[in-house]
Parts: sequence; C-alpha cells; structure tokens
Amino acid sequence: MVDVEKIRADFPILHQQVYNNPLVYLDNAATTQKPEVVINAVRDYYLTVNSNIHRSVHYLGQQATLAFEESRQLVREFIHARHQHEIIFTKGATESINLVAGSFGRQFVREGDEIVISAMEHHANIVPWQLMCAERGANLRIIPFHPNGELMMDAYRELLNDNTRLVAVTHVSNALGTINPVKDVIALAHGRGIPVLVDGAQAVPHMKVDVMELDCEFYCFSAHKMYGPMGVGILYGKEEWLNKLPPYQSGGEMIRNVTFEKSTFGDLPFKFEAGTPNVADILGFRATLLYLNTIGMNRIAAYEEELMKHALDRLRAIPQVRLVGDSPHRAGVISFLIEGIHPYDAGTVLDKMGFAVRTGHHCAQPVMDIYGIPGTVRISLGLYNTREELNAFTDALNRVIEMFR
Amino acid sequence: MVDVEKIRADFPILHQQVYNNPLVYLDNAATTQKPEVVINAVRDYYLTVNSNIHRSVHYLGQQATLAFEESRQLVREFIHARHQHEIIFTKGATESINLVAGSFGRQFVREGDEIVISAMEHHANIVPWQLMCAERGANLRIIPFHPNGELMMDAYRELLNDNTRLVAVTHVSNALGTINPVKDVIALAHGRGIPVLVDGAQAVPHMKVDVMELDCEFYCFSAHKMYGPMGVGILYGKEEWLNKLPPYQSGGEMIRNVTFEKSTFGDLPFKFEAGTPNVADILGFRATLLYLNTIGMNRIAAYEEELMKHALDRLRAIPQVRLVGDSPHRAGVISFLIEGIHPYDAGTVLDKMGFAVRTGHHCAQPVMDIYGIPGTVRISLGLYNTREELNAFTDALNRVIEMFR
Amino acid sequence: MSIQEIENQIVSEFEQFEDWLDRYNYLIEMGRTLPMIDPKYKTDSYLISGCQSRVWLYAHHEDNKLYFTADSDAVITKGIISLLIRVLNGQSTEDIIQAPLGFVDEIGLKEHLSPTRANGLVSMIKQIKLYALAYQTKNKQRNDPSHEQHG
Amino acid sequence: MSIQEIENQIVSEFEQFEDWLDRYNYLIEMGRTLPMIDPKYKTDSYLISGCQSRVWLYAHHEDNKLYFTADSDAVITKGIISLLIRVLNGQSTEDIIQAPLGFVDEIGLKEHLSPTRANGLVSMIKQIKLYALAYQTKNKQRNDPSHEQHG
Ligand SMILES: Cc1ncc(COP(=O)(O)O)c(C=O)c1O
Ligand SMILES: Cc1ncc(COP(=O)(O)O)c(C=O)c1O
Repeated sequence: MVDVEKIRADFPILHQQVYNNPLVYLDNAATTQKPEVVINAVRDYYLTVNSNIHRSVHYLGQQATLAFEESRQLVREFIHARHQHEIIFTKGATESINLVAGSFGRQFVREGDEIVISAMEHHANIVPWQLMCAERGANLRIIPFHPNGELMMDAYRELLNDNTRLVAVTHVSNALGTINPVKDVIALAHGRGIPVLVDGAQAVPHMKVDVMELDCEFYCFSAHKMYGPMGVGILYGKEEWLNKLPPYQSGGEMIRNVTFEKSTFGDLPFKFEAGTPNVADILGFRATLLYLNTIGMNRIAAYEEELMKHALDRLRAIPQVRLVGDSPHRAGVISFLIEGIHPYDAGTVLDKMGFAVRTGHHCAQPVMDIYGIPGTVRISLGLYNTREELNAFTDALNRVIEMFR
Repeated sequence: MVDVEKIRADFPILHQQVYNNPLVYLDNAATTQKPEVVINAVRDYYLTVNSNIHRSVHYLGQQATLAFEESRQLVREFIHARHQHEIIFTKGATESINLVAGSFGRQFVREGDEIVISAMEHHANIVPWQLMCAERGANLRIIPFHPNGELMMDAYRELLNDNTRLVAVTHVSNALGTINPVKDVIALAHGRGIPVLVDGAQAVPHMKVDVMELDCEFYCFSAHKMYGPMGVGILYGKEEWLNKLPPYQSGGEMIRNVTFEKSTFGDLPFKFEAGTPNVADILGFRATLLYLNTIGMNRIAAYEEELMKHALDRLRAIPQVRLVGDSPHRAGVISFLIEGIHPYDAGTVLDKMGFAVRTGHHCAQPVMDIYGIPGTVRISLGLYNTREELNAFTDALNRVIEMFR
Repeated sequence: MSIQEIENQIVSEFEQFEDWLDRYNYLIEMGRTLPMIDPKYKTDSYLISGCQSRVWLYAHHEDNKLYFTADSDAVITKGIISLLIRVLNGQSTEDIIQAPLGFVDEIGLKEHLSPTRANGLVSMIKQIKLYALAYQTKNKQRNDPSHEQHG
Repeated sequence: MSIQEIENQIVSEFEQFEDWLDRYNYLIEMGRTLPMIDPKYKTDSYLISGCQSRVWLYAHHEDNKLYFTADSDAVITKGIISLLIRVLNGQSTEDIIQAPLGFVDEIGLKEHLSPTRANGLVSMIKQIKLYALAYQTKNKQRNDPSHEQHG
C-alpha cells in the first residue's frame, strides 16, 4: 500500500496554511502539485547542463541531448509504446489534440466525412475537431451518454459508418470521472478500419496505461496533470500513422533540408517537434516518471480507488449532495451539486476554509447543458490526498450547507 | 557600465569545468544561461502557488493568476506595447510565427498572393510561410542580401506590389549577426498598406526594442534566448490585427461558449492561448525581465557592443579567419570560417578546450547556400561574456589552426 | 452621503470581522436583503454574463441621479452587488463615473475584482459606469441647444 | 585479427593519451592516412549525408570478405572512419553484421555515436551493416539451389 505520509513529505507545497487553515488541495484534475525531486530536476538542469540540443558540438549540448532522449525513452516505457520515435513532445494535451486534428484533417478529411467524439469531452477534444470539420466541410457526430455518465455504446455503434474518418474519446471524463470503455470503443472503430485518438489527460495520473494493449492510434496527455512540470505534453502515435501525417508546425529541428524552392522534413519524432524544445521541463518530467515508477502506478490506482470510495460514501451521506455522474467505473474526479447553493458560492466559502476545489463547467460546457445545470463543485484526487482530508472536507461541506441555510 | 563580474556571479552554470578547462559559453544565440533569480522564481512557484489559473475559486489559483497577468504586463512594458492584451504567450518564437502564418494565411492569403521574406531568415521564419503559401497557392518572394550580409533595400522595394499580403523579416540575423533596418522595411511596407512581422528572437536579448516606435504589426521572440526559461515565447500583435485573425489552436481557456453546434471565442489575449498555459516558466520569465530591467537594456547593448568590437578585432588579426557576414550593424553573433579547417572539426576541438561554440548551418541553410559553404563556426555573445574569454578563445583558435596544419 | 463616505462605512463594518467566514456570512446576509429586481428585467437583455455566476442589472435615473436593482444566481455575488448598490444608489452620474470603488478590494474581496475572474462583478461595474456615461451624454445633448432632442 | 582484437588494440592505443587534445591529434593523424576512396566513388550516390560532415563510402567484397574505402570533408570524422575501416576491412559479412563496435564509445567518442548527432558516423555504420547484410543475402541465394541466380 502507498505510504501517504511519506509521499506528502515529498510535496513541499502541501504543508501550508491558507487563510489560517491547513491547505487541502482537491483540484488535481486542473493541475497536480509537484514532488521536490521534479522541482529539483528542473533546477539542476539550469544549474548544470542548460543548452540547446541535437546539433551541438559542445559538451553541455551533448549532455542535454542525451538526457532529453532518455526522457523520451522513459515516456515510451511508461505508456508501453513500441518505439521511442512514437513519442512526440508538445506543450500540452491541448496542443497534442490540435496537432492531430490539424495534420490528420489536412491529409484525410474531405467534404461529407465524419469525425466522432463523445458528449463528455473536454473543450480541448471538441473545438479542434469542430473547427477542422467546419473548414473541411465535414461533420462532427456525438456519442451520447446515460444520465449516470456512461457512454451509450449502442448509439456509438450506429454512429460509425463509411464516412467516419476518426474517433476521438476521452479515457476518463474530467467533469464526471467516468472511466470509458476505450478498449471497446477502439475495437469497434477498428472493425471498420477507423483510427482512434484517446484523450488520456485524466487517465494517466490514475492508472497504468498501455497503448499497445489499447491499440489506439493516438494517445495524448499533459505532464502537469500527473505531477510533472507545466509546459510539457505528450502525443503518442503509431509509427505508421505519424508517418502518414504531414508536419504540423514548422521551423528549426524538424527539418532535413531547406531551400526556397522546397523543404524536406526530418524523421520521426523530429518531424513534429518544430523549434527549440522545452528541455528543462521535459527533464523535469523524466524525474516525475522515475518518481511514479518507484511508487508504482498499480499501487497508486489501488490507493486512489480506496480514497474515492471513501469520498463517495461520505458525500452520499449528506442529504443535500447530488452527484453529477455516477458510474461505478470512476477515477480521479467527483462532481456534485449542493441543493440550493450555487457552486460558486460553495467554492468561495470552501476556499476560505482551506479547501481548493473547482467550480463551474470544467471546460465541458456540453456536459452541463445536457444536465441543464450551470456547473458543479468538483473535487479531484491525487496520490497525496488522505482519508482525513476527505473527512475534513465533508465536515466543511456540512458547515457550508449550514451557512447558506 | 555593466559590472560583468557581478553579473557572472548571478549565473551559477558558468562556473564549471568542461574536460578540465573552464567553461567559456559562446553559444548564446542557441540559448542563453539563466540567472539564479530566474531558476528560483520557477522553483518558488512550484513550492508556493502552483495551480491552474483564470477559473479558480481558490487561493492558490488566484495568486497564480495575478502573478501570471503581472508577467504579461511586464512583457508589455519591456517591449513598449500599447496594451497588455497585445501580448500572447506561446511556447517559443517558432510557435509565434506558426501562429501568424496559420491564422493570417487562413484569413487573408489567396491564390496568387505573395509573402515577402528575406534570404537571411532562420528556418522558423521560412518554412511556415513556405508551407502556408504552398497550401494556398501563394508565392514566397525573397529579399536578397549583399555579400557583407546587408539586405538589398532596392530589391526589396521592387518586390512589394499589390499582391503582397505580408512581409516577414528578422530583426537580427542568427547566422550573420546583421541588424536589419527593420524600421525602413516596415515603413516601406506600410507605404503600400502591407503588415509586417518582425522575428526578434536575436534582437531582444541585445537591445532595447520598442514595438510602437517600430510600428510593426507582429513581433516575436523566445524567452530562452534572453535569459528566461525554456518553453515560453511571445507574440506581440497590434490589437487591431490580432482581432482580425481567427484563433490558431483551440481548447480550454480560449473559449467563451461551447456547444456542439457552435463555439465562440474569448477576447484577446485568451483567444490565442488554448490549453493550460506554462505558468511556472512565464513567472520565471517575469523574473528575467525584472533582472534585465535592473541592469538596463541600453547598458547591456553598450557593453556587448564593446565586446563585439573586441572580438572582431581579435578575429580579424588571425590571417586564416574569414568572417561570413561583415555588416557594421551587428549584434550578438559572429560567423566565420577557418581556412582549410572544417567547422565541425574546429568546433569539436574547441569543445575539448572548454569553448562552447556552434558549428553548421545554424538553421539558415539558404544563407549557407548563397555563400556556397556547408556551414560556419559561430560564436554568440551574452551579457556575461568577457574580454578575457574572447582573448582565450582567439588564443585557442590559433592552437586549433596549429593542430590541423 | 457621498460615495466615499458610504465606502468608508462599509470598510469599517467589515473591520469588525476578524474571521473570513464571518465576512462571508455578512455578505450572504446582505445578499438576501438585495432590493429585488422586477422580474420583467430578469431577462437576457439585462444579463451580465460572467463565467460562473450570472448577474441581472436594471438602472433608471431621476434628476440626474441613478438607481439600481439587480439579482444574481450566486448569493455571495448578490452580497457584493448589494454593497455596490448601497454605495451607488442615488448618486450623480458624474460621481459614479469617477468612483474608484476601492472598497471591494479594501474589505478583502480583491479576488472578486481581478480582471481574470469573469465572475460577473467586473463586468457589472463596467456596465454601471457605461450606464452612467450614457445618461450623462444624453443629458448633455438634451441641455445643449446645438443638439436636437431625440428622446 | 578478429574485430574484437583490433578493437582492443585501438582502445589500448588511446589509453596512452591522457589529454583529450592528444586523442584528437591522433585522430587527425589517422584521418590523414585514411585509404583514399577512388574519386569516381566520391559522388552523391556514395554519399552518406550527416548534418555537419559528409561521408562517402565505397565497399566491395572478395571471398565473402568486405573491403572499404571512404572519405569525409571533416578530418576528425575521417579519423574515426579510418579506425572503423581498420577494424572491419577484410572481415566476413557475418562478423561485420554482428560487431557491436563498442570501441568508439570506449575511446571516449561516444558523442560521435549518439543517435541524435547526425554527423554521418551513425549513418555510416548503419550503411556498412546494410552492405554486409545485402552481400550475405545475395550470397546465400547464389549458394542456395532453390534460387535462380540473378547476378
Ligand atoms: C480530459 C482533458 N483533456 C484535455 C485537457 C487539456 O489539458 P491541457 O490544458 O493541459 O492542454 C484537460 C485539462 O483540463 C482534460 O481534463
Ligand atoms: C532568428 C531566429 N528566429 C527564430 C528562432 C526560433 O526560436 P525557437 O527555437 O526558440 O522557437 C531562432 C532560434 O534559433 C532564431 O535565431
């Protein structure tokens, strides 16, 4: 089992007071805190080997390049990809999705084609497809979900047809917490030869992910949501598919040859990494993965499952609380409403009590529209949260209910 | 005058040995080193207020948001822009240029239109235009330069015509060091109502830049080339022009409203900032600007000019050295060849002597093609370099020449 | 009382409270006493849309003085609005236009005023000042013989 | 001598040098003694393009053994090539295919072998192994009666 006190000691930011109350950080789906080893890795990089990479004849540049490519190797291992060059560094999950929407769209999407997404996507996995479809005369088709927050798989099956070019679904919903049956989603799409992008931003922090087992064509996530530095995202793509896509951004690094008549592009992964990469934070992310590997993703998942169950039990015991999304397959996130209290009011007062929660639509407005609500209160768990924090939170919630009565 | 010993004390990485020789870092055009205040600012962010911004009800999120927007304000002041919302955070100069090429192209470029760039651009200011022109049936026109590395302004004048949609030129050439007369370039374009993008990646570290005085429509640069963290770029755009461009990437943060039928976008600057921004490094960049302001860009420019003159004198005194690019208007960069010695050989041996220089085409292959050479040796200066380092460098160069004789 | 005097009064009222929660309790109370907006103005045309809470605002003027009623779906927002209305109701357009309204910050509610928090309040203050400006302009035109009267 | 024996020989030669610059001086010397490639092979079809230095490589085989000549525009690259050729010349295709060629790393030239340094050397080793593989396959087909002979 995870020794949570030991883990908490690794995260200096957690040990502070907010408005004279101990900080209880329950906004992990927005961004997680970072263990000191990660903060130090970024610092050490700048103190020792900072330099531009890949074309350096000098010592610093060589050290930085080696460490940078080691990070890529570690990401590959972490998500169990086949090849190192299937790992593309971006600035975040949003950019990873924009990259695929842009490059895939340009290459493969024509008038009348269809892209399938689900009704519970984060805006980052809606708007890029929406804009690309608008530009190319294609149509966006939406997989609906049941009131408990589970995808309607029958409806999905019926959405797939000969015009479907790509399916893009979230692995875990950031608004509802649902873990989607992505393996089935992928298998059904593959039955018709359709490639699938999985938005793993809310999955990777909470469970072991194996992209070869999932067999998805693309998988993306952000380092900052899994205890890594800001400014780093990952796009995994199957070699075969990445090779088929045209470059997205262009500039230095990703070039083989430039003349004013014609430029040719480098091999994977460089073809998709234009400009000076964020070496410092990518090395910081390497420290994150080493840290997570030491604890073990399966143990983290088991610990968080316990925690989640406890939180749900406590919340269900408060009569005024109504869960939004209630699938038994859940990770990381619990969204709820409190009878008669606006989420924004609840969040404001909880903040003053030391609890960092998120309120609003969580960048998933369509989900809120479906439930006909303006937003929810959302708590989201990390590996450093404790049962005691959750007890304190539900106690605080009762006080909030009292205040607004 | 700049007290260089005091400044060197601010940069911990400089005080190290490489292959038993003191490190002399002369690769500042690739990336600069970071003062400790910047490294600490990133660290402090993660230790105290790390959180996702802009939509937080909680304390950490509010602190981070305020600091984030203060950084934007400081960037505005630093480049003397009119409005704070004219400052867009990107991941680097390359992305800034891709953003404009992508959004401007989609909105304003049609078949037969022309984009004008110069023959001395970095690949980052060539390939995005080249790809955009290819996609839209437009043509790329090239301003040639004189053998000494100065733009041919007469030829430029003749390139401008009614089909010209945009001019994109570098403020300072990263391969030749030339400071281009961008004010004249801009005025001539404006004479025909043509907007201008200036690539300031190699200018901002070396001189005071005033975008209102230049009157350019777009200006871009990278934090990591001016003593700031990696992973941060700036796009300045005139409000009027930024308002005219469609969004580039899409997702969270940049949205006003999302439904599956239609999404609407936020106001400037958010419209161009999709996804979780790199808050940590942007706060680090704020520390950079405070640091540079304390010293003063005019004093930095004066110091570096002295240094540059000294370096040129010493290099000119070596008969085997041939400067590549020899404009009297020069900043930051000196490129040269050594008779009979391949740049890569020279760079390899210089590295073993402790000198970090760059060799190759410096992501400006067309420049090398024009001179008919495969590449150069390039030294590039920072505010922490000294006359003594340059003396040691030219002495080392003489030893290299001896070795290969 | 002048705007500044009422602001000072509010600031000293809030100084009584040492605890954050007491301040918010007071705000919630204030929110409940907000002079209710006539339901016919609680429509989209009077809506000031923020990110998390919605605000409806109706203004009318008498003798060059402005009067407001408002509502919000969030009680704390209503509380702050009620303070704003207490400060601004019955003041002259000139005074409203010039009011810095520093008290919101002074009583520790700065986060509700930060430009990046689209909670409706910032937009509401902007809207109030725009109303005042519009009335002032209309008034000037009316009193200025070089302008024809339109309304 | 076997590939491993020559590699060991080279490693001990380099162990003599304490100073980096002496190693490079030796490499430069080696580079100058590189058996020159016939000018007719110094064309684009024999070019192995790296990022910073160019390498031309020509291979031929006799009795299931491979022989190489090469050139580069950079002397240090030539030096390393000459070491490679010293190790591989006259070896069998099988041995060449299997050679780990660890000596380049062992004599401290790892940076010249890192996959992200496109200096021509990595591509050259890849090319050499491809040649060996191609000759081997051709040979097998020739000796295998189930295949027709093509050339
Ligand atoms: C499911 C999901 N996808 C994508 C994103 C976008 O991630 P980022 O803002 O780091 O690009 C998020 C972040 O909230 C998310 O929760
Ligand atoms: C003139 C110029 N423009 C653009 C760039 C690209 O900057 P970045 O790689 O930080 O995106 C560079 C970097 O070398 C440069 O020198």
